[in-house]
Amino acid sequence: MLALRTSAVLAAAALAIAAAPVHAQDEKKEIEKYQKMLAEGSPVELFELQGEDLWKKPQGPKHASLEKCDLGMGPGVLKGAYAHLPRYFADTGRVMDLESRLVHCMVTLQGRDYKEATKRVFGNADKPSELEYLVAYVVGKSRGVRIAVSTRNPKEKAAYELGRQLFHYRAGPWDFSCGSCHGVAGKRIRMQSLPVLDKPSGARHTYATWPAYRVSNSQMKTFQWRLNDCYRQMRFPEPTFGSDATVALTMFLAVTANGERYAGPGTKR
Amino acid sequence: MDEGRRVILRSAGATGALAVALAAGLLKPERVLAAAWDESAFRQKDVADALKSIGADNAVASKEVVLDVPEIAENGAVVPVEITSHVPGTTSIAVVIDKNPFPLSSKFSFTEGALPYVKLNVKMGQSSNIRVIAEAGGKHYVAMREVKVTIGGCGG
Amino acid sequence: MKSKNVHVLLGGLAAALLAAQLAYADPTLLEVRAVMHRDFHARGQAVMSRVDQDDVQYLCTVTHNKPSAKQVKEMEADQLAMIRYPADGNYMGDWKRGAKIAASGKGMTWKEKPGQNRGGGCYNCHQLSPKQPSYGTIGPSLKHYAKVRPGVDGQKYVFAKIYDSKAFNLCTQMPRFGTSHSLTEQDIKDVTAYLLDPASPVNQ
Amino acid sequence: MPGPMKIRATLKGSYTDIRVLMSHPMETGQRKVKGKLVPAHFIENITVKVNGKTVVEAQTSQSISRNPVFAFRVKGGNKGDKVEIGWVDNKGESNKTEAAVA
Repeated sequence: MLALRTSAVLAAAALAIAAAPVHAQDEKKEIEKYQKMLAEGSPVELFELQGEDLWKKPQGPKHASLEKCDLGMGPGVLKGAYAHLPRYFADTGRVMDLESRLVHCMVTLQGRDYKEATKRVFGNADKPSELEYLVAYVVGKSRGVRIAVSTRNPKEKAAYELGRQLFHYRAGPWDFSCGSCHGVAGKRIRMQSLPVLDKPSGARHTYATWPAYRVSNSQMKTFQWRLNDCYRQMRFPEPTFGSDATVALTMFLAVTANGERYAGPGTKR
Repeated sequence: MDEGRRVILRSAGATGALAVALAAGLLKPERVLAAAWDESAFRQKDVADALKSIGADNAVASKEVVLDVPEIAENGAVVPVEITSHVPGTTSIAVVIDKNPFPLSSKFSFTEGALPYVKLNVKMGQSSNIRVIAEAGGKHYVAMREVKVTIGGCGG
Repeated sequence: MKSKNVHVLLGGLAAALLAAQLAYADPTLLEVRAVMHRDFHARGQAVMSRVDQDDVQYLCTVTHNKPSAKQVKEMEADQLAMIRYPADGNYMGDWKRGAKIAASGKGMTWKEKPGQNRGGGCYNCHQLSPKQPSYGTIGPSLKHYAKVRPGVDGQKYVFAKIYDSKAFNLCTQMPRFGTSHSLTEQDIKDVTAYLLDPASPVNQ
Repeated sequence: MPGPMKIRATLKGSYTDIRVLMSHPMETGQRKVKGKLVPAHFIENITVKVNGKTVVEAQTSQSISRNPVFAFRVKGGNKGDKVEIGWVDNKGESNKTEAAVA
């Protein structure tokens, strides 16, 4: 044991050697270590628990819970449901993502008005939105299941194609598309590494760890929010919640991530 | 932390939450055994004073206190810290973050078979040294690492 | 912001003309825009016309940012003509103000009012001051840029590049801060100074 | 009414790994919302008990992250041991929960 009696300041100097400066390659390794330790010690499960309560809580004029909501694998089936979304639903004749499907169940099963159910789709740390809790619970039920999003149905195929076009569509005052940041391998914005999302190598891990709990603001963030905030930073007008365009872009990213074991809800910076 | 682990119930005048909670009958008596909140130590603004307030001003640098923390944190709101003390007879571990407004972050005391180990998430206002101090047999042993806090994301 | 803007409604005569003019035009791009007009909505200063591509955006999208040499030559000249140089011929402003603009990723989103929090977001994509570890790698490093672009010619080039980057590299991911009215002339002079002034941290 | 708490206690060979998740804002007292300072509101004391005996006592402060997560370890341990964890914050609010070692 280093028997060195030093005052606090000297101790700091003596120990400073231990904290060697970090070089570029170490930087990437240290940030990955930060991300790993973050995910290991995450409070995201608290959102899953509260999401389960909401899933089972009778609400709306019909005083019904969401336990019979069909997410594509049969009424109330949760295990692996998210790993197969977005998908075509015959009852609505539309390709739907998880969030638009949950709202559909609020309207049909609970008898709630669409406007009321979507009044506050994005919450905050003090008061998360209903969808943020529900999404945390539902996606958690697909953890470990391989992402398998189909494009067999013509509308699913069309959504995928539209999504790919949207991904590369450059517009707005800054001429950006999704590809501007997520199109070239090995790039980063500030310290933020940027996965290439139109190729499986980049899309798989990223898509498999969204939706996610954001430690920087202690908020559970949904995929609709993720697209919404990206378009804001691309200086575009706002995408309408649950619209075909957002579902198409989600479809493109999900299909690109097919085969990856879903690992959400994730925990991110 | 005095030797005999005798618990001093804060004097009636103290405004500590524990006293208030007790008075309000919120807490069952055995909760009283928990050491009250060491307000004077937690309110020190200077790192040397914070160390002195927990008796760790002349702590000895020791490799037997293992502090695992990433050297870079993408955000200061959550910095994961994992601490293990291999110093025999460790009874408590304290966490000090030099450049935080109040450097003393937390103190953990271990009894009845608990291992001197803790993993927690701390907030850091800026890049800073983190020190963890293990106490064993009335002596203090310290390990320190520097954590660089960056602003993640696109700053937009 | 629009240079030769493509004010075209789906199916309009102009669309047909445009489609004919760009023989390889990809009709689905007009479909994509129609979908965006349906599925997006204006919010604050982020108005719907922002989804209408101008000719540069259209060409770079349809050719996946690899237009033919002929198109590049023609359109870069158009963009160069968009640049308004300072009347007093002085390209350099206050590098301290330029540093703030370079570090700020704000501005032009629906969260800000027009002209408020004008940021260039330079650190998002570039390394600038060697002392700032949080920098991006989408664009080249601009460390010690005064050595790379010395003299008044260097100043003019940097001013122009910030004003309209597409004049020098048609499909670059770098925004056209002047042409899009994201930064004022003074802002651009200040960022130019931050890049080239010997006293600036970029050149330490 | 404080949010949920969750304990996950599992046997790991020579020790029991105890992980606890707590809902709490852990306000530092320095955060401003619309220009007004949000008052300090953070957990001060945490007590961890196994089969009724206190094994860990913690004193924490506003520098612990929001929705705190802690991991502790106890020598040995058996399936079914009762783990109880409780906290008290600077407003006198408290919460506790328990779980059996899996």
